[in-house]
Amino acid sequence: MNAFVAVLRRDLLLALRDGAGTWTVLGFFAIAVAVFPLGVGPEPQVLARIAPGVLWAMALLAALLSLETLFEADYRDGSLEPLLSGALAPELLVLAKALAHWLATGLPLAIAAPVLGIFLNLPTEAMPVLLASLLLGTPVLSLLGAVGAALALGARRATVLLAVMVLPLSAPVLIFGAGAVESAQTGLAATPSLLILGSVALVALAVCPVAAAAALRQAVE
Amino acid sequence: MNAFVAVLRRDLLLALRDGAGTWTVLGFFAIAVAVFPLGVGPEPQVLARIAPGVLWAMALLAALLSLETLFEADYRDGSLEPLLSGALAPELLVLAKALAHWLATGLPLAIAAPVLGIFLNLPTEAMPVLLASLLLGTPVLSLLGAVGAALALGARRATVLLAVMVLPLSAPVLIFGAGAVESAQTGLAATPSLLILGSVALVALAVCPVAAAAALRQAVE
Amino acid sequence: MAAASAIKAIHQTMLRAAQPARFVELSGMLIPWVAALGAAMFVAGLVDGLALSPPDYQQGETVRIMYMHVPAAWMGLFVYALVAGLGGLGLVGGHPLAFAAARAAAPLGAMFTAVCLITGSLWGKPMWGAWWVWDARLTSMLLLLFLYFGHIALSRAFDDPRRGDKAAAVLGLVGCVNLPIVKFSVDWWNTLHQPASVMKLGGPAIDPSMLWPLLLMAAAFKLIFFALWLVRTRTEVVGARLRAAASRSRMEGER
Amino acid sequence: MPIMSGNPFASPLPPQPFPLMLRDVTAVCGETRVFSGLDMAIDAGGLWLVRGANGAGKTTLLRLLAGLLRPASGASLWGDGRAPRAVPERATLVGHQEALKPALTAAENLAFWARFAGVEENPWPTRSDPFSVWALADVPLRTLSAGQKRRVSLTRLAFARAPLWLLDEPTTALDAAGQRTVWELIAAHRRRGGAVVVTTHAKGTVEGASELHLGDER
Amino acid sequence: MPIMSGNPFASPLPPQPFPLMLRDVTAVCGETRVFSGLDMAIDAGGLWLVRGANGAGKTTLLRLLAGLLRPASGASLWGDGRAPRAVPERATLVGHQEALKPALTAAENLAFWARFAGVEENPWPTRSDPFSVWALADVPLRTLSAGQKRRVSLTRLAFARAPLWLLDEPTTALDAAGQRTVWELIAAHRRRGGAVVVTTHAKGTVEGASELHLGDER
Ligand code: HEM
Ligand SMILES: Nc1ncnc2c1ncn2[C@@H]1O[C@H](COP(=O)(O)OP(=O)(O)OP(=O)(O)O)[C@@H](O)[C@H]1O
Ligand SMILES: Nc1ncnc2c1ncn2[C@@H]1O[C@H](COP(=O)(O)OP(=O)(O)OP(=O)(O)O)[C@@H](O)[C@H]1O
Ligand SMILES: [Mg+2]
Ligand SMILES: [Mg+2]
Repeated sequence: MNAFVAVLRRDLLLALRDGAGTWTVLGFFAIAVAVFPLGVGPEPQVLARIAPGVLWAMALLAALLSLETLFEADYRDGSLEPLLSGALAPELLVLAKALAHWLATGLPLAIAAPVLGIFLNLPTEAMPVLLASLLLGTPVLSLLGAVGAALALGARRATVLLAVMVLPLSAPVLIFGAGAVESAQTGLAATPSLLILGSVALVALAVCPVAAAAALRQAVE
Repeated sequence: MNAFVAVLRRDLLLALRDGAGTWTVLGFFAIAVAVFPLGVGPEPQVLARIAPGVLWAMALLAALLSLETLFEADYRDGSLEPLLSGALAPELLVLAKALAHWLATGLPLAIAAPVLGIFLNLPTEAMPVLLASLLLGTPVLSLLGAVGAALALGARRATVLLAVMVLPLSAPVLIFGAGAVESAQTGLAATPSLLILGSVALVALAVCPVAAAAALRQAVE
Repeated sequence: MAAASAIKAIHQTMLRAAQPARFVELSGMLIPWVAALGAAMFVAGLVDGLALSPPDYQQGETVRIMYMHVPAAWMGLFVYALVAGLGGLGLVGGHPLAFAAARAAAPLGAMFTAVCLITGSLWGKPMWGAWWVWDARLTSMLLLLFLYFGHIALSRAFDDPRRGDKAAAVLGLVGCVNLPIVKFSVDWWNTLHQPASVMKLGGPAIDPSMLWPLLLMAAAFKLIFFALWLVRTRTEVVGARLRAAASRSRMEGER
Repeated sequence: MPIMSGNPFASPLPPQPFPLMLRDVTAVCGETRVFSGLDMAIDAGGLWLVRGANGAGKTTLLRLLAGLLRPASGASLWGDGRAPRAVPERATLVGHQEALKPALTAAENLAFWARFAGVEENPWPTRSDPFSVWALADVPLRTLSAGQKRRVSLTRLAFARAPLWLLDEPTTALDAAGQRTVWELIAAHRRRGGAVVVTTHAKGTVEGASELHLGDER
Repeated sequence: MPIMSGNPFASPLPPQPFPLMLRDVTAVCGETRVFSGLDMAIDAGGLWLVRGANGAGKTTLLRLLAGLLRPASGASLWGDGRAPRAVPERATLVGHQEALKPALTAAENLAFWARFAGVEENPWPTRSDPFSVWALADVPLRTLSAGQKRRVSLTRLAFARAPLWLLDEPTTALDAAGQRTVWELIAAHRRRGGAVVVTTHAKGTVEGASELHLGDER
């Protein structure tokens, strides 16, 4: 347990202090969303119409980008080998790192999204659903991403690989996440979509750490 | 001249062989564009309406992402110091690296964009203008990005810094680029926007290498 | 009893054939025949499909795209299942030939998938008025192409080829979720794309004059795939041997 | 300055299942056969000096002993019959790479590894500072010189409880005093019943050390 | 094996504006004063051995001589009155970092640096291969061992035309044969009129070498 907390603390510290952490992800998210009105044009109806999709898609990309370094940095500087040969089970190691990743990126993204929604004319009624859907969906991205990052570890072109692996798998999250917000925007009930997102999150929590741990063991071989 | 060609060749070789190169950028671009319909929904009119903006904004982000490593990799592995103390003037070094960056990312992005446009229901008439606008606009991104990358060199959170510096400067390129495509889509003349893009490119070509070289000299100090 | 011993005999024959040296020999004998037969059926199917069969009463001449589109779609799905199965076999049994065969098959499957997407697009423009729509079948087929790309990239991304093979095998197995989605998307969701008319319960609902060229082309695609697959697997096996020899001679040169 | 205060090396290690035996081991990296037919027995209190030309496989041998690499053929087993892969916590490897984060300070880096190893309470620098890195504790690691980084990395040995130390050219980049300290720590670890495998390009030998030569010297 | 074939060291260097003089130089890194009041004169054919504890400023001194760092006070000038910063091409620095790309092969890496240095035609390996890396030419650098990487990096010296070599602990990670080659190359470079500054933690000295001690030995 001690080791679990140690890993969690260190990763959070690194995310707050170093590149590819919280600030990079938030910066990317804000900029990516800000670029849209420039390209699409300023009409409020159009922006509001695409707002849920844009916010969710950009949050997905932002999370994806930060995933590459989940294990890669530890692998390169030689930390991963002692981490895996310590007393902490690899599954728990993965869980600690995925949790740190979520706290450092998913959570800030979810909190920032409603603010950025304002710039896209997202109606205020949809804000709580946007927040809730991101709070449920981003952990899935962190967990799926952990599997992808472990599989791509040490590979050339790791970023593309990761994207190509994680994206098809996270497509349902995106569809239901953006769908929930859109329902709220048009006055429909968002609960079914949110429930689906929640159950996907639970399944990911059960399956992904095991898969990622197996991939990691392969990687340091 | 020999040294210029040597740098150009090496950077192209690296881009084709290693991470953060051509394949990463193209992969990111394709996936980012494919994510939109999943989030926004499949209606062809909505997609066609936002297509120019989405394509241009995502091309911009893809180019931005690959910029971080423009000088950073050389800096970290100790190559930048011998590169700067060789016989090649730093301005030409920057030009060689920016040219390699454009050939390895901007050009493939421009060529891939019309194909992705099909998926967003962009009308066929707008394709030539999309290609032309990206061919004129992406060199500006590479050149502006070189300045940003040189300024952000060795800094923590280089990606955010780079984005924050380069983005405001490249906003006009985005606006005119997407604007040209939209004009073509709605049957208006795209030439004025394209001419503006072309003159921006010329100015960038004259100014950016000098600025980036100055920043580089600072950075290795 | 007899069945069990027959299965055992087949298994042993297969294992023997899977020995690299034996495989190279066997496949060398097989390839010309398979390729020739495939080419002949391809020509016959083309002639039948493009010249002899009638145009559709609704779709007119464009229906002839079907003779490329549908076999390519079937092959895209079939090869993915094959790649995933071979990967699983490699993970469980650890036989390098299974991985080599998977590595050889994946780009071929990607090619068939791409042909399906391109012919579908060409067909979609006159039929639906758009090259592309984001309906469930088309989207899931596009994801299948991405999965192929992921598999190809992953299996070649490591210095140690065994790692690439294993990682790609995992991705292949996980990606199998997508196959039923592609196949049944037309039944589960209300889509533009037309529902199954050949491979469905209760027999094909298609005129024999169109069914024949279609089946001919499907068989031709299978055979051509099989020939290319054997060639590529052979190349992988021989290449691995060459690399091993080169690294041995390098070690000796260094000493 | 005392080399160790509150000496963690005073107490003997818990009894450990030495020897670690290699019999007829072949190692393969990627598709390259690195060495083959290797026999080796590592006993409690033992010190092995591994030598050999560049690329002879010294680092590969250490990775194998640490359980990070599976032998392509042959057996590698601890005294109780378990493979190094199954009990990686019995070995501490200090390799060419430092396993330290440039953005964190020396104190933060070391505190993390100590906590991860299960050392109770903040163990560093209160316990021992053999390499005198206390003065550097509060600067980010990225600003340290090559030798200073190496010193911080080696300080991890002061709280390692694994019976087997695997040190890959540990004296690289260290000044004379630092090199002396490495050998002192090795001697202390052997006295408390641990074993050490060291790769080195230096000449000269150490009392009671066994030597292993990989490949041919060029 | 001949250490050099088609010896690039046979021809003398073009006449060079030695000596390079440091007078009362202070060096500052970030906000830390690393050393001060340093005087030094580097002559044609000269060899300086720079010693000092970890963190004493050896690497900093080399960066200063290479013109990568400006002295915070004092003067550093070549014989013709120009500052190292203005003529960086007069020095070749081989530092702790290898300046090689992991994704490229040894041959590709070296061919790049040769072409960049203006050596006509593909100069490597046809000219010389002092560190015997020819056998490794076609594998990606990332798969090489620590010492093999170092050998590739040092091979750059075989086509360096700069009169001043700055070598930061060049024998690190090299086996005995590799270390010998380094000293042979240094001697050859001095014979043709070049000068060399070497940092080292090794004891022993070289004929005709000057010594510089930075800081206090701990
Ligand atoms: C890019 C667009 C398209 C894609 C990705 C696509 C994909 C597929 C796939 C995957 C199948 C195989 C399904 C199975 O095995 O059950 C299929 C079959 C078929 N497609 Fe398409 N298709 C596209 C466009 C079209 C268009 C425009 C038409 C005609 C209007 C069409 C007509 C058919 C027909 C008739 C079949 C055979 C169905 C059967 O008998 O099972 N497709 N397509
Ligand atoms: N960017 C920086 N900010 C602050 N201090 C720095 C910075 N870079 C170097 N230093 C400090 O300068 C001092 C000298 O470093 P230098 O690398 O020159 O030492 P060195 O003599 O080469 O040591 P070693 O033997 O370990 O290689 C060190 O104490 C280091 O901490
Ligand atoms: N992933 C890999 N693929 C192919 N060959 C590899 C790989 N990793 C290591 N090797 C090879 O294995 C050999 C042994 O490497 P190792 O690092 O063990 O050498 P070493 O004895 O530690 O050398 P040094 O003294 O240079 O540190 C080298 O020839 C190296 O090229
Ligand atoms: Mg080694
Ligand atoms: Mg130093």
